[in-house]
Amino acid sequence: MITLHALTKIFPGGVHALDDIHLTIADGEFFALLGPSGCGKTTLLRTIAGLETPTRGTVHIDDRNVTDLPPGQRDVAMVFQDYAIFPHMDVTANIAYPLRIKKIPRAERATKAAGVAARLSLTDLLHRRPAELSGGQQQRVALARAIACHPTAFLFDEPLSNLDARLRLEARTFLKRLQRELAVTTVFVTHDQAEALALADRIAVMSDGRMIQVATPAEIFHRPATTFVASFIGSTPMNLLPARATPAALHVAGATLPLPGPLHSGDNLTYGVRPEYMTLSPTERPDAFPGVISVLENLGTHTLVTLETPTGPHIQLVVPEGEEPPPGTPASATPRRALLYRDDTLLTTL
Amino acid sequence: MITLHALTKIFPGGVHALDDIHLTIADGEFFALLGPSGCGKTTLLRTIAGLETPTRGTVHIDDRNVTDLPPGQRDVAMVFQDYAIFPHMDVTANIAYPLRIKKIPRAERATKAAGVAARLSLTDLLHRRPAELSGGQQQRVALARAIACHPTAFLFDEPLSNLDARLRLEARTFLKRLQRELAVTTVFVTHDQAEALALADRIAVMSDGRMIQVATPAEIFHRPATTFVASFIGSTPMNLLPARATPAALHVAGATLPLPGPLHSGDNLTYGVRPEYMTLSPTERPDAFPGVISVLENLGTHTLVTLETPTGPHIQLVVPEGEEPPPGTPASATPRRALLYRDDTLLTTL
Amino acid sequence: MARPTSAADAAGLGKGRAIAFVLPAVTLIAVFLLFPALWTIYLGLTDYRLTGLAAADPQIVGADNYTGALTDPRFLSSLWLTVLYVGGSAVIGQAGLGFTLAWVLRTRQGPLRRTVEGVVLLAWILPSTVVGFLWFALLDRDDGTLNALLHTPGFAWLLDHPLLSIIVFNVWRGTAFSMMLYSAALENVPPSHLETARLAGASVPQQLRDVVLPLIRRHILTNLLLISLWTFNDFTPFVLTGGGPEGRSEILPVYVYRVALRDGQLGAGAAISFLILLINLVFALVYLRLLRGRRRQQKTAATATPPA
Amino acid sequence: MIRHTVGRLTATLFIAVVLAFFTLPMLWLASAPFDDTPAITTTIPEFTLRNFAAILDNPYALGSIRNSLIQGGGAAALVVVLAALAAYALSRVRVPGRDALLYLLLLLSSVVTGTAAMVPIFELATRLDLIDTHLGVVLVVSGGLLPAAIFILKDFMDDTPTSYEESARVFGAGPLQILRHIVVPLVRPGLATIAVWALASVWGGFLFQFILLRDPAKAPGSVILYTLYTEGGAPKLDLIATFSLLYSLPVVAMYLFVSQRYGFRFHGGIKR
Amino acid sequence: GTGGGSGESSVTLTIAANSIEGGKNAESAQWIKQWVIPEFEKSHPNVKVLFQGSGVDDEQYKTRIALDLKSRTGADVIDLDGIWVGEFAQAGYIKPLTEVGGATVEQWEGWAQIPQAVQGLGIFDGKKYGLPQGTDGRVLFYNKTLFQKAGLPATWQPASWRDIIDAGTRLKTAGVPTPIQLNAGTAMGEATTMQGLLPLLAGAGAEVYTGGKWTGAAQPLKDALGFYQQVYGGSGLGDPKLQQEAKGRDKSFAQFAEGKIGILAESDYFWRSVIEPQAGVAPMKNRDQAVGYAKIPAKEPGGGIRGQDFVSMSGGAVRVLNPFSKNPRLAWDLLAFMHSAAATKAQLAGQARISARTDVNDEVLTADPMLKYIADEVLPITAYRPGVAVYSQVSTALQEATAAVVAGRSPDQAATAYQSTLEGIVGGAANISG
Ligand SMILES: Nc1ncnc2c1ncn2[C@@H]1O[C@H](COP(=O)(O)OP(=O)(O)OP(=O)(O)O)[C@@H](O)[C@H]1O
Ligand SMILES: Nc1ncnc2c1ncn2[C@@H]1O[C@H](COP(=O)(O)OP(=O)(O)OP(=O)(O)O)[C@@H](O)[C@H]1O
Ligand SMILES: [Mg+2]
Ligand SMILES: [Mg+2]
Repeated sequence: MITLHALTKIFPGGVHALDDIHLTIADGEFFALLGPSGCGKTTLLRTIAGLETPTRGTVHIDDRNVTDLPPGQRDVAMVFQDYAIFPHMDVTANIAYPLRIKKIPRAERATKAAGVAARLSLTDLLHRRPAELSGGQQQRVALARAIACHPTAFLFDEPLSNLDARLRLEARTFLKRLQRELAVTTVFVTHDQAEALALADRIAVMSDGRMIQVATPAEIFHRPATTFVASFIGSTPMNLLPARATPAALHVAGATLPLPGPLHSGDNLTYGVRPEYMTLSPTERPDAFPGVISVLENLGTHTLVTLETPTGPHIQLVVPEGEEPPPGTPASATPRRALLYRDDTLLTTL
Repeated sequence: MITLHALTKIFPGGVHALDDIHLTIADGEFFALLGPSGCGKTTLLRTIAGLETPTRGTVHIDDRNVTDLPPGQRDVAMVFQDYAIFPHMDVTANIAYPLRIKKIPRAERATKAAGVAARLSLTDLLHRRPAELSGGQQQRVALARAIACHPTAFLFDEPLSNLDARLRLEARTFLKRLQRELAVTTVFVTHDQAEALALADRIAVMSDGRMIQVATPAEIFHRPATTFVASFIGSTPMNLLPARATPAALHVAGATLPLPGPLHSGDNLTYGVRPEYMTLSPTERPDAFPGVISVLENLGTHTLVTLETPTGPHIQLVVPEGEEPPPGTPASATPRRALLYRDDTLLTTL
Repeated sequence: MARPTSAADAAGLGKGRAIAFVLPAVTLIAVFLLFPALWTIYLGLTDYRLTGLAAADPQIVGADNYTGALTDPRFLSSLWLTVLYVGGSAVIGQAGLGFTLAWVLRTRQGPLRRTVEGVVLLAWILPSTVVGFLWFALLDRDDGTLNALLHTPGFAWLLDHPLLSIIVFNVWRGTAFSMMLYSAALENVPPSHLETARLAGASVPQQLRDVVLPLIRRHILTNLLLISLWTFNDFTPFVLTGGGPEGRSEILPVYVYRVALRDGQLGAGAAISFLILLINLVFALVYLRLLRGRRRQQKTAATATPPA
Repeated sequence: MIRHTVGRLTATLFIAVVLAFFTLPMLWLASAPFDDTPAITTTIPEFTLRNFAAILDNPYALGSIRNSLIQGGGAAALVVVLAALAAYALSRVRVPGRDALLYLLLLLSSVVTGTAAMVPIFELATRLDLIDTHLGVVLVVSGGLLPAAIFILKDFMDDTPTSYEESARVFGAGPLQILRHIVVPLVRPGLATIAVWALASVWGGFLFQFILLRDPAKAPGSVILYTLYTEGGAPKLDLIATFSLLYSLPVVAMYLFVSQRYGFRFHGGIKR
Repeated sequence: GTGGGSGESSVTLTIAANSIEGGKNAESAQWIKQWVIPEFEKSHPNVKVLFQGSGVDDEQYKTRIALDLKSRTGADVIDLDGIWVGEFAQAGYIKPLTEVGGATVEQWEGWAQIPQAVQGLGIFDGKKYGLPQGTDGRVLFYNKTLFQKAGLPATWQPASWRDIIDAGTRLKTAGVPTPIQLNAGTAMGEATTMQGLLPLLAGAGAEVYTGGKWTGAAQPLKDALGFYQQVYGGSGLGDPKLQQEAKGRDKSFAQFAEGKIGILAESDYFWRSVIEPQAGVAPMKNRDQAVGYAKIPAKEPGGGIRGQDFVSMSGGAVRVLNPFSKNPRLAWDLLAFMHSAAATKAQLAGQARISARTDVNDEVLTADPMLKYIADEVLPITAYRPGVAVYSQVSTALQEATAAVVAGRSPDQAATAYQSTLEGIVGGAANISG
């Protein structure tokens, strides 16, 4: 269990990298930190690891206040974005490195390293140098090294971001299975929302050093608390359209939609709809967004269609393969599920 | 138009990076080179650009044999994977660099650079240095520089791979629109199949210096010519299961499926089915793969379910959100569309 | 990722233009370095003097100058002093202090770092004649700043510890180069590697041993080669001690100076210069051996970054 | 935390000691020139500017600093340009035995900078009619500095990513353009280091400057500094102290300028 | 160097000297530029005279001149230390004056004015190579104030080495920090040989080089080293550390001026340039009252060379002609002009200094009793060093011998070590006497 209390980190330049963070991560939980570049994810992870000293606040690991302990005594293992495998040591030596520092006898180290390596299918590679390994293999070595020292928590900083698209998917599944088996509390940093959704038990979406929303993947996906979260989640970006309320209806990008409840006409409203939750039809309808097809992107089983609306905004929607009209065709998109934001904060689902 | 004839590149160490490549890329075509790391994509691109000299074969650009011309005289523009924006020049100087080489007067250079920059929404950044730009902005500068010299062809080497997941999607759409507008022949290297599918008019899938399949995205997606292509295409990896033919039926991972035609029992058969083209049901059926749910990965609107079959292979399938059973539940998966390979080559679709 | 650097002829130079690029430097080196150097080596085989009968009619004496030097107890003691001097001031002093400074300043920014770097560099670039005066003022027996600070009036640093004095002096003089080189090298050590070691609980010496030194081997080698060579030929300590007292700080460059300029035996001086060259070669081979395998490890380090 | 604090404290203490160690000897340069009766030791000066007036009276003092600038600047420029060209070519094109050859030249340079090479160098300069010219000094010292400069610069060039050059090449830039537009700006800190190093080496050098030059009006500061003694060899400290200060200032100014402008650090400023 | 001249009828002559305006020997440089050149050009309208100043260490100046002459270039009239004449002649760098300057050389009026001993400075192998510019002599300087404190006479003239030691002991007792400063060791360089060992050796009855043989570890050398031992070997009469310091000689000057040294052996240079009340490097405002001088005694009366009671050593510079000069006759004219009585007087510019010319000395030295004393009392008993190439190495070996004694070795040991070094330098025991 990791508990963060009022954690704040202000860098010398005055950057508030972490701003009063309160968080409890349960034992064995797979917890993802998601957010755009520079929002403080790495800083948070490094503060937990003890690589940064917090300006204020405390870090507890398993009820032990570790705020002032050096990293080596916190009993956590970290996997860095670039893996940080020592290039001058072979795979065995890399995996056994934490054990070597703990002064475990050489023979025992080798046995333990071999055991962990076997678990990660690295047995054939034990005597290779990192330069002779593929990216995926290197990643597994980094994991093995983290596992070898039996920590109370894993801290992963974007461990998959350097892998190619194919390998990434495989590694994702693998990681998930591994964490299930070891049941070690895991904090996982990513800026890829798909990775967070696929892997995590809970996700914290961060922005500018603050936690905007902490929730399960499904909750985050279906009820993003702010437009920021909404824009960040989903394999295709959510359409966020300025909306105008009249007493009778909601006006969004040329469509007239029913009102979800009483709204003030002066409210700053945003209408959010995911590309997956829209239906394309060749005919115009009042409750649909009218426009002209401009770009088609093949997503395999589906196609991502960009619709240019006469009022300005581009709207993207996903249609099953084979159903996409050619670019230049006029068409309209009907939303099936949507979200309504007032002042960028979730008001209601539609 | 770019025509490659019998192009072969053998590196000093004996690596056949390109192996007898024949290819014609039409005027204005958006052509993607897709393949795993080390398959020769960059080498091909660099050979077209003139940065590598082919061991054998010729390169024609617009019916001009350029095989022996230095890169500067081929009238192509290349965007490197790391952008290669000159760190010591500001954005204007970077964009204007090709014009400077062409000895265009300083004032005219600035005007032209500003024009291209405006088109790519870089106007506010004209006086920044690369170090002060985000990854996405840097990529646009690299593009602007390529556009500024009005080449006959664009060569893009994984221009999006350094961007974060969110930015990548935006950049993808942007690139596609830009190429449409300029209508310049474009060769685009990637190892991300989703990118290739989304962007390209045609895709070449490469492996070990050879072209395995050259076709439209839809063709590649639906009728991958070999199991290699099949495994490489699709946002979730295709399930490739060993199959056994009896005179009566096809036996795959515990399921008994109808025979598509006469098959020899000794044939080396592989049954391929995409996770998207399977239906999950709680009950067992003879034409479905039986198993136990082991891992769930949230894909947003869908969930990727991994099924462990009693015969060994893991099968992955995509189910709509909310319909996934908890891990540990027994279930079975019925294929809707599938492919059958003999000796790793496409035999028929099912 | 970035292609292998240096191997590739990225600019399309080609052999012809490469030769044209190298040619001016090679010409200058051939005329003003190679030619005089070979001539000097030839002089080493004669009894040539600047004045006197031997100037009018120098004789080839074969290896006499070499055997003469190698049997001269002063040369041998001078050689030993030089080895101590190079070992103490360059290898341990400059490289050690330079590395420590680079290491300590690595995590610091701002005026403190700039001040320290500036002062260290100043010691490097001040003209050597001026530097001699500075150190006199510091080490003087009667009114030296050091004696005043330490309350040890009359302590003759330069006479009682001449070798130590010039070693400390040379550390002061030359640390800047090592500091700069190691600062650059340390910038190439990925912080994540160090942090991995820290997370595993490694102490600073362990971090250095396991992470830093293996990664900057090549820079260590370059640095040691250059500073040893320079220190071996550094004449500046002469202005401090004049080689004395009783030759106790007569390092080889001073010895050569005495033989070649004061005694006018240019032939013998040339022979000793060539001996110094050979000794340097030995040093270089020793370094190479100590840092053996750097090539392989360098290659490993260069390609270790995972594919993007 | 304790360990951390102790570590930090040790580091700070270390820095303080280093600062003291490096500044202490320089005190003389700050006090003696302003002292009415300068001694060879550091004292609180009886403040005066008389020494400066005295040194300005010396007919060669100021001119010698200009000569030093000509010779040092000339050598620095020559070394930087030639070493950059050579290092670039050597870094980019494979030559068998290149490293060994470079090291051999480096070793030979130590022979030539020594006292014993005086006669060959003088004879050479006489034959080439370079005696009593700034050019002669520049060429001779450059020959000795070049191998080390190439050695160091090649390391820099090896480390610059080649994709910048390839990119420029695709746009049609020729090798010299690439060197000028791309490589030189990228390794600028290295070039600056070499320039300052070369300048400082020439600045303090005495023997070659002395034997190659005849007219005292062409002599650099290092030679003029040696003339500020009496016939019996005793230093005229008022002049020497003041001249030392004046003579050090240009190097310091150059260092400050270069460090302000280019960072003056190995690899500094290259963002990759 | 020897320019061919810029016009058809004009020729250029160059003078090289180890002096420079604003620096070392500035007066000499000034004299050449402001008197010699204008005056000579006045009488030789088609001749342009240039001055090539140096003003550095003698060794470096020598190197430069040797290199110039070796490559057959260089100035037409060149300053050399008298001690270098032999080695330059041996190397073929210089030729006898008559060979270069022609027959007129012998007819020069100046020869008659230069004492034979002083002419010796420019003579090698019996041939005249250069014109001497002047000379000096070594004496013992002493501080009368300190002497008074120690109860020693204000006018002091020791008759033997014993007297010096006794005076030193008295001074020591009176609390003088360093009673005797006798240059020793290698850090002092040639000063050790000239001010220390050679006068002592002469006082013990030997010259370092006579009749083609070098003096080895004979009794006179052991005696001289023995005197060093008396001063530095624990008696506290001298300061051994000072002898080892690189700037020891400068410090000894300063200490004498500050009244910390009782007796100091030096040349008249010390009087003229060091403790000179106005412009000296260690000025003594009351020099004329506070500083006395005495001849250096032989070990015992009559024990010196040539049976003398007192001894001294002298040196001095000469001017030579460049044998490769394009206008040798004209160069001789210039050289002779520079050594004319008028020129010599102009050079002294009112300052007292011992020139080579008796006529000038007679006129000038009356102004300074000290220099007159040197000219009258010391020069007749003085001796010169041998002008051969290996002398500099022998000198170093002698310095090392004194250093060994100062460091505590016995005179016998030091002498033996010297003997073996000497054998290496001069090519075997056959060239060594004693
Ligand atoms: N050592 C530092 N000194 C000053 N500012 C820093 C430092 N490290 C990080 N920052 C700043 O703190 C903020 C948070 O940085 P952090 O590295 O935690 O971001 P991140 O979320 O991990 O971003 P990314 O996805 O790009 O890795 C950024 O604005 C960054 O510029
Ligand atoms: N200069 C070279 N010398 C020797 N072999 C090379 C060289 N450049 C590339 N190769 C080899 O050629 C093959 C193809 O390399 P290439 O860079 O074209 O692959 P790629 O498809 O671009 O891979 P990636 O996706 O990793 O960029 C690889 O096996 C590589 O090791
Ligand atoms: Mg981060
Ligand atoms: Mg590639």
